[in-house]
Amino acid sequence: MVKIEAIIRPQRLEAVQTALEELDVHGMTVTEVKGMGKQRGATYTYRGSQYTLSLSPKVKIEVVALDGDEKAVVEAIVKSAQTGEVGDGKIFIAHIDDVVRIRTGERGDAALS
Amino acid sequence: MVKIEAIIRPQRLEAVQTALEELDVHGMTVTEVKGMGKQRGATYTYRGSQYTLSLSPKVKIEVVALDGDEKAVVEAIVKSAQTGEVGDGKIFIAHIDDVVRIRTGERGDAALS
Amino acid sequence: MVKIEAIIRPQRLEAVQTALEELDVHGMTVTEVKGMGKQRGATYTYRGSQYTLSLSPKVKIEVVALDGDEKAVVEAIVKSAQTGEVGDGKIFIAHIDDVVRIRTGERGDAALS
Amino acid sequence: MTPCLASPETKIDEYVKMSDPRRRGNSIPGNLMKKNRFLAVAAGLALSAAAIADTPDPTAMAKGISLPDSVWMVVATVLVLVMTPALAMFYGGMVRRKNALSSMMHSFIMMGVISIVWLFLTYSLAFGKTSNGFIGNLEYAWGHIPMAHANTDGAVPNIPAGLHMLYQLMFAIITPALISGAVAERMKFGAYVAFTTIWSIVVYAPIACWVWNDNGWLNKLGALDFAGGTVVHFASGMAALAACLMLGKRKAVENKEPILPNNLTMTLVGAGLLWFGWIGFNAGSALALNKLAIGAFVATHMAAAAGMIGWLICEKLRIGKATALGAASGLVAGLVAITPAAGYVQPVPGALIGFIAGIVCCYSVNLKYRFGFDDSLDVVGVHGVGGFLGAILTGVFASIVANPTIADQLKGGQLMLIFHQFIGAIVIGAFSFVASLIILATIKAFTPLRATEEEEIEGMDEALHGEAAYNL
Amino acid sequence: MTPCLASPETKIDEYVKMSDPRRRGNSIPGNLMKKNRFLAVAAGLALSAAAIADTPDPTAMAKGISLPDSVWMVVATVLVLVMTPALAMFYGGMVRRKNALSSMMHSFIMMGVISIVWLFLTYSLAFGKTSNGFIGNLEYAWGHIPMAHANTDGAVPNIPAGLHMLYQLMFAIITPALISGAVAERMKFGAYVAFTTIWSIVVYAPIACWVWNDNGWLNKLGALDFAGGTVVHFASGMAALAACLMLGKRKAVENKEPILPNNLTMTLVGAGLLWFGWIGFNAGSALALNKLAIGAFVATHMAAAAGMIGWLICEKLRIGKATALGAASGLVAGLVAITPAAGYVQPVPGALIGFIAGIVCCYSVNLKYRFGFDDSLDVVGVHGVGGFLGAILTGVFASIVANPTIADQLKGGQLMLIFHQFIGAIVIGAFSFVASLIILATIKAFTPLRATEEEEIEGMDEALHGEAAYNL
Amino acid sequence: MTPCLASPETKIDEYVKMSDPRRRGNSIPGNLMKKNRFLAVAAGLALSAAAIADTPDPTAMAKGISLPDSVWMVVATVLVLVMTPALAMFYGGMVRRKNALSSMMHSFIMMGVISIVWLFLTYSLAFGKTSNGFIGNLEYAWGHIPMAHANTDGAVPNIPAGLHMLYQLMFAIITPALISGAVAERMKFGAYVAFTTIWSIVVYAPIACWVWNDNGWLNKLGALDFAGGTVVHFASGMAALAACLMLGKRKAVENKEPILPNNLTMTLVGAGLLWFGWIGFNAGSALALNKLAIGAFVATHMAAAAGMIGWLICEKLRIGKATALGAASGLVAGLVAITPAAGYVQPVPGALIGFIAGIVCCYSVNLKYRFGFDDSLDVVGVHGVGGFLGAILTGVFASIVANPTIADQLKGGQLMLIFHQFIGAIVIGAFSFVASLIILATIKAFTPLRATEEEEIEGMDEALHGEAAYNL
Ligand SMILES: Nc1ncnc2c1ncn2[C@@H]1O[C@H](COP(=O)(O)OP(=O)(O)O)[C@@H](O)[C@H]1O
Ligand SMILES: Nc1ncnc2c1ncn2[C@@H]1O[C@H](COP(=O)(O)OP(=O)(O)O)[C@@H](O)[C@H]1O
Ligand SMILES: Nc1ncnc2c1ncn2[C@@H]1O[C@H](COP(=O)(O)OP(=O)(O)O)[C@@H](O)[C@H]1O
Repeated sequence: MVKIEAIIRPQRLEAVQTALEELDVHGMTVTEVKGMGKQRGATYTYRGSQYTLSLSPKVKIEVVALDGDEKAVVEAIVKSAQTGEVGDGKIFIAHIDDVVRIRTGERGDAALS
Repeated sequence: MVKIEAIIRPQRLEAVQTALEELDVHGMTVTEVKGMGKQRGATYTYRGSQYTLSLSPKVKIEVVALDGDEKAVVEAIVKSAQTGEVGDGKIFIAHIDDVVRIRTGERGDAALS
Repeated sequence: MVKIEAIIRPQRLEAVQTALEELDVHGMTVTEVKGMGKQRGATYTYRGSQYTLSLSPKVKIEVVALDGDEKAVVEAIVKSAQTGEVGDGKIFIAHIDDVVRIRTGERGDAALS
Repeated sequence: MTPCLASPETKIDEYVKMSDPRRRGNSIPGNLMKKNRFLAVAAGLALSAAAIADTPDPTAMAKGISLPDSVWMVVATVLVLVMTPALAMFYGGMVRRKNALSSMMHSFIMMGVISIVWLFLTYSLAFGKTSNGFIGNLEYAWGHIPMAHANTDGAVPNIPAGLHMLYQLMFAIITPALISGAVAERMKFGAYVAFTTIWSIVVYAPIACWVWNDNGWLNKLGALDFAGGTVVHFASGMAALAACLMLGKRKAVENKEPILPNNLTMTLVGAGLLWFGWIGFNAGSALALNKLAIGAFVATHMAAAAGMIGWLICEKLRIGKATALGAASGLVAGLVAITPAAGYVQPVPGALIGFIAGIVCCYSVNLKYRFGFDDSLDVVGVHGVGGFLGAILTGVFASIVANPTIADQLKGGQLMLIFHQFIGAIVIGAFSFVASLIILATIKAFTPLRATEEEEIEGMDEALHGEAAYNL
Repeated sequence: MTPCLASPETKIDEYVKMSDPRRRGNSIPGNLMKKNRFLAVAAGLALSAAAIADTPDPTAMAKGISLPDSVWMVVATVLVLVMTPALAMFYGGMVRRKNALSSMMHSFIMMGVISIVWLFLTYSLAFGKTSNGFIGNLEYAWGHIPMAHANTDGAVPNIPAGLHMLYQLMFAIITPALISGAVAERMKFGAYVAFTTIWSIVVYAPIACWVWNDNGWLNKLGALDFAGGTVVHFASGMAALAACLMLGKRKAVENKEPILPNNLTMTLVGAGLLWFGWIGFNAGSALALNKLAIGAFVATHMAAAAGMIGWLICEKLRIGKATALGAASGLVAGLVAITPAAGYVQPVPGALIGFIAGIVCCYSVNLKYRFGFDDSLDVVGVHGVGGFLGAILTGVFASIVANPTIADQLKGGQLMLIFHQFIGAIVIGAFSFVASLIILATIKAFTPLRATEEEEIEGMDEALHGEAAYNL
Repeated sequence: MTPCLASPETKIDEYVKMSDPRRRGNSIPGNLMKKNRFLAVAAGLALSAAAIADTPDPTAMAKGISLPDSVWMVVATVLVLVMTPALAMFYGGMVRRKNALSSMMHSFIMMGVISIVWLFLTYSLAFGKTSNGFIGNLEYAWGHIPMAHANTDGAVPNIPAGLHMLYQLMFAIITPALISGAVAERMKFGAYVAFTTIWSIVVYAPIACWVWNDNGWLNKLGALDFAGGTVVHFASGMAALAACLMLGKRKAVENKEPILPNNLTMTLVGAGLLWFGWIGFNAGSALALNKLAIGAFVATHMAAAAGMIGWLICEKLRIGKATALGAASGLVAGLVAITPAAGYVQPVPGALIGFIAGIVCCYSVNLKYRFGFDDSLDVVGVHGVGGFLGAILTGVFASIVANPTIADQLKGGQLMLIFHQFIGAIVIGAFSFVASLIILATIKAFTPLRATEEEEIEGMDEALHGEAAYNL
């Protein structure tokens, strides 16, 4: 199993969710994060002074999937999250040793189904 | 070392904390996340219209433990987080290469003790 | 590639950011988390009763870097995040299989540059 | 008519012509309006009667209504009106995030339900003529309330009955809303509305009659309650205690989980607006702009200030820190305790009452731990204890210098008055407590009082109202 | 002079000496001030004229100004003043987090821009003398407004013109601010300011003139609008509809994304403060402290209460839950519908109007889904529908018992009045709708009305104002 | 007695019987009360004296007290009362999340401490009789203040002394609270309370005496300050500057970390409520409901509106965006600058003063960067600069048409008045600045003024008060 961790723009979350559901991937975990990268952060005004933040709001999506689904999931995310502008984000893929479903105690691939 | 990452219901956090403390596991990191899965999200009412959210609030617990502790930790979490209803969450287990304690610069198993 | 995940004190975030920028590491993802460990949580007063929280606010920094950069990044974080007091946090290092840049679809080391 | 009156009459006619009072949107003959009012002001003149007979202004206040008093009471009424939203803020900020809206709804729904019940029934029960001293008749029921004349019984002759009804309504609204702090985070919304509505009819209307109706039996006994220390605060505090006992503890309290207030900035602002509104509550209870109103304003303000200081000192000594919630709680404690006393005490005793209440209530909010009931937002500790304390301290500090009309009540000396205050408070507190238990038990026979454990964990906002306070 | 008047004169002199009215910071001769005012009160006396001639107080109100009425109207004015920040809270809590400030700015900027336009121009257009019944002259333009005298046309003789100008200003401010709810989360700030400013001059000032100016043509027709049900609510509701159509739907609505209110606690508090301020809005519209003011206060309060109950019952029946936003919306719906009726109806009909409005508006907020326009915060559903409903129900329930001055309007019977109400509302609604379309189209020719898609996604706060509401 | 008076007397008796004024809860003989008040109104009548002698109402206002003025001043007092919670919101929203409560506490604690000090001491120091023009005597100290009579010195004869004390108290509360914006996010709570309390006694009471006491030396000089532009705003601005210098910069400022306001919606609402309250502040400073009150109301409202516009235009030109914080800041700047001028200028100049202040303050908030002090919430830039500017512009625009009582002050021409304004402001500002430095240095000798670096990083709320504003 792999964990596919995507950092995306908050406004693409809905689109990514839809794309994943079309793939029949129904499980995922979403976290609000802030990202630093090539993209400039927002510029805030405070009584005439301006601050440019180094961090931009992002959303992290974690999908743990069977090894065989990796490619399709990554593709679906890239497609639905892409705007073409700097700041679209990254996907990190890492190996997961085991999964447990808390409700049933199931382990391994069964826990994901 | 392994990282044990559990997605649980927010209301089970206290119970899991207690269970882990009983195991003498005192280190963990907690993140508020939102999860999509089999569970239906909350239904919100807004001036008579109703929205069903696709995401439910969850809590992510990360415990980095010695390989030998993995089994006990997972069991403790399953036991304390289980309600038996859909939405209890998942545990993901992955290998960690190294740990550093920032305060002392210690590395490896020593950094966890 | 490795993922360097550091749990640090919120107030050291700026310093760590600066230290990483000096290393020419410009990408990172930041999450607000809460940590349990040796450190005591804050004590809150509520109409004369006092609660000591078990969790303290922390910030999680994730930097995915080339294997060769690992040492420098870890050192920079330790140096800039250290106060010497209990609660400075931990760094977890784990292997990452692949990286994708959503904007371009690039993969591997190229996606990080 | 003597000749000397002819000339003024002419003047008046001229004046009235000049001040043609057609209001925007109405085209009624210019010289018909406002004359009556105007003449009422100059009512010492023999010629008034004639002039009135000639050209009555049909929208003017009746003879005997004081315009300055009426303006003041309109102001006092809106000030008390704003106290209920302020209470919603005060309470709503103190509960956990997941219960913020449900807690605020407890206050807001009272503005809806109690208003209608008051209009149709309870105003008359409380302030209608009473022969027995226990309950008023139905003369003002079903909305039969004059808007330009005083009440027929003459008890409050200087302001129109409609205004008196509204002013008293605001008290009737906030009293059951106060109780809600005790049942926050666990009571079912429907059961709450049923309980407070019945309580308002069965408990509030009678005790308001006993204490404030001209013929109320406690009124005749000689107990003093200027603005509702017992009727409002002690009664709601005792009802709160009954409700705590009937409902049991929140799960989180049983499990010793931390219960953290979601937004103390809102609680502070609510406390500030309560202070603002309380001026109308206490100074308005003079029902006129007179020495008592000003004296009550001064005493009320000083008690709030001293209550804040008292609580903060107590906190500083006990735990080493003065908290923002302590400041908010202390000022409310001061205001609660000065409520029965406001129009009877001088400024420095007023401040003293507040100061004592600040310290006492800072300790009494811990009674719930000692006695093991779960009073979510300390209604018993603040309104119950503070209300009782205020009733007694009214007996201690009431002074004929501050209020020359209480000579009778002070005839027996300060100790006798304290005794009467004690009796008055005990009777009302006991009645409210017992009646509340009975009402709650009755409702429980039909429908559960309390949300289920799952609902409690999920939070009242989502479970009962289908909403979340914040999406930040 | 007859001898019997000599002695009062002496008394007055004594009195005036005693009440030496030097205000702090000014050292003007003590016996020069306040005499005039004082004497105005005692104006029935023949001797007044002489006394005034002797020692006029240059800061006193002119003869004919009623001091109690003026105090009341100052109070009413500040109450209506606070409604615009309250509206900012009500709306600001309902939008998504990223648009909270921009939505509040829509209300606040009206307090800036409309005030200045009103002082220089629009007060005079609305309330200056009009011969044609369509638009006032420029007598009060450029800030030429007396502070101690009534308006020269005598329409409102009992309060100073400066105060009347301010009171009416508060209505002029909140009316365009109401529209902003419809365009929230997508309109450009500059375009919004341009639209509302032009609308205020081209639409609001004329219709205020038609309905409220003594010679306004709708006023003469016999349509009743006590406090602005058509001028304020129906007009803004129709302008809101025009704006929705011109602007199109928000992206999130098109994409069926959930749109969650950022802070309903703020919305609730805003609704509470609107209730508070609305007392000044409706009861103040009597422009005097008389029977009508008290009657309007009662009707207004009861309508708000019943509106809340109506909406909650409707929600409970339809979806099984009574919501906090429903309580807030229902009380506002009740207040909207009672606005034209407040001074014309008795208490129980007042409550009934609110109750009906609560139920009707609970349904009508869904019209936008049926007809496919995007009215962000339901201005059409609440102010449009509620305003129209109120106008009609005013015809149904207006009663000569509640308000003896409307005998003329009721001469033709209730049905005829309903017909007039209908005509009045339709004319104003249609004018506002069409004029709004034209104004918006004109502005669009110069500058885009709507933020870009990226700005909409980013949120108005950051994109247009460079700010974030919260950094929590 | 001439026969023509016999009949009125009978009328009065009848009237008084009808208006039997027993207040609820008190059973005093019906015909004893309210008569006095009533007769005071009709005081021109010879027969009054006799009637009063017969049946005095012991709770009525003393002869000479104006009831309409008193109602108005009660209203003005509660309006100013609400300004301090409003300031808490305004400031509390601007600081970082971790300091929200501590910043609000800075305002709230003033409502506690200053009230008590005022009652016992400082009201008398400021408004007691003064022979030297520098400080009042102790006649009103220890709470010895009449509730139904005016002050004995006759300076404010138309309202009771107790009310005057309260009204002035509200100014005394908010003035030191204003300073707190400069020390936010770093000053120790105890040191803050010590500093403001001493400042209130040593700085505020004297300068209030100099400017507002009938015999105050600056008052006699001829400088104009209608509602406290120098006493309140410039004085607090200069104290704020002193405090900034004594405290040094926040760590985050030194490290150039971004400092983001936690909740600008709260700041906006606070600004809205400040506007609301400021009507009481400025129009109430007429201390009567007269031409000056109405004029001040108009000028104040227009200045706030124009101040908002001025600041937003300035922002738009400088940085391309009009911000919500700019709107809030601009309206406050307008209100600050109009404060000394409110009762002396006509509407259009009033708006102009606000507009100029909006622009000037939009620039002056950057002075702190230029000169390197850390004024957390721009008290120097807004209240210091705005207060000084207002004092000068009062000299420029004061007009005898707006206020006929300032003929004396304008005798030397506008330039001479400007010079007096300049002197008055400089004296007060310099005194406040130097005295503040000395007070702070003295406190520093005993206890640190500033929180430790760790406390600053942790946030004042948790470190000093053991609380968190939000648990969301
Ligand atoms: N090396 C990295 N490690 C962790 N997160 C990263 C890294 N580089 C980028 N990110 C995340 O991806 C987001 C987008 O990166 P950015 O460089 O701005 O744009 P792009 O990926 O389009 O080149 C960042 O805001 C950050 O959250
Ligand atoms: N494939 C997955 N990848 C990441 N997180 C998942 C995945 N599946 C489930 N989760 C997380 O676990 C939570 C519970 O899953 P759900 O399917 O609702 O219930 P259950 O685990 O009891 O079958 C989800 O809300 C989500 O946060
Ligand atoms: N075993 C662990 N697994 C995950 N996170 C941990 C673990 N131990 C510590 N942490 C994180 O590191 C933070 C600091 O740990 P703590 O023991 O308090 O101090 P120190 O690292 O200085 O000894 C904790 O708050 C927690 O977030």
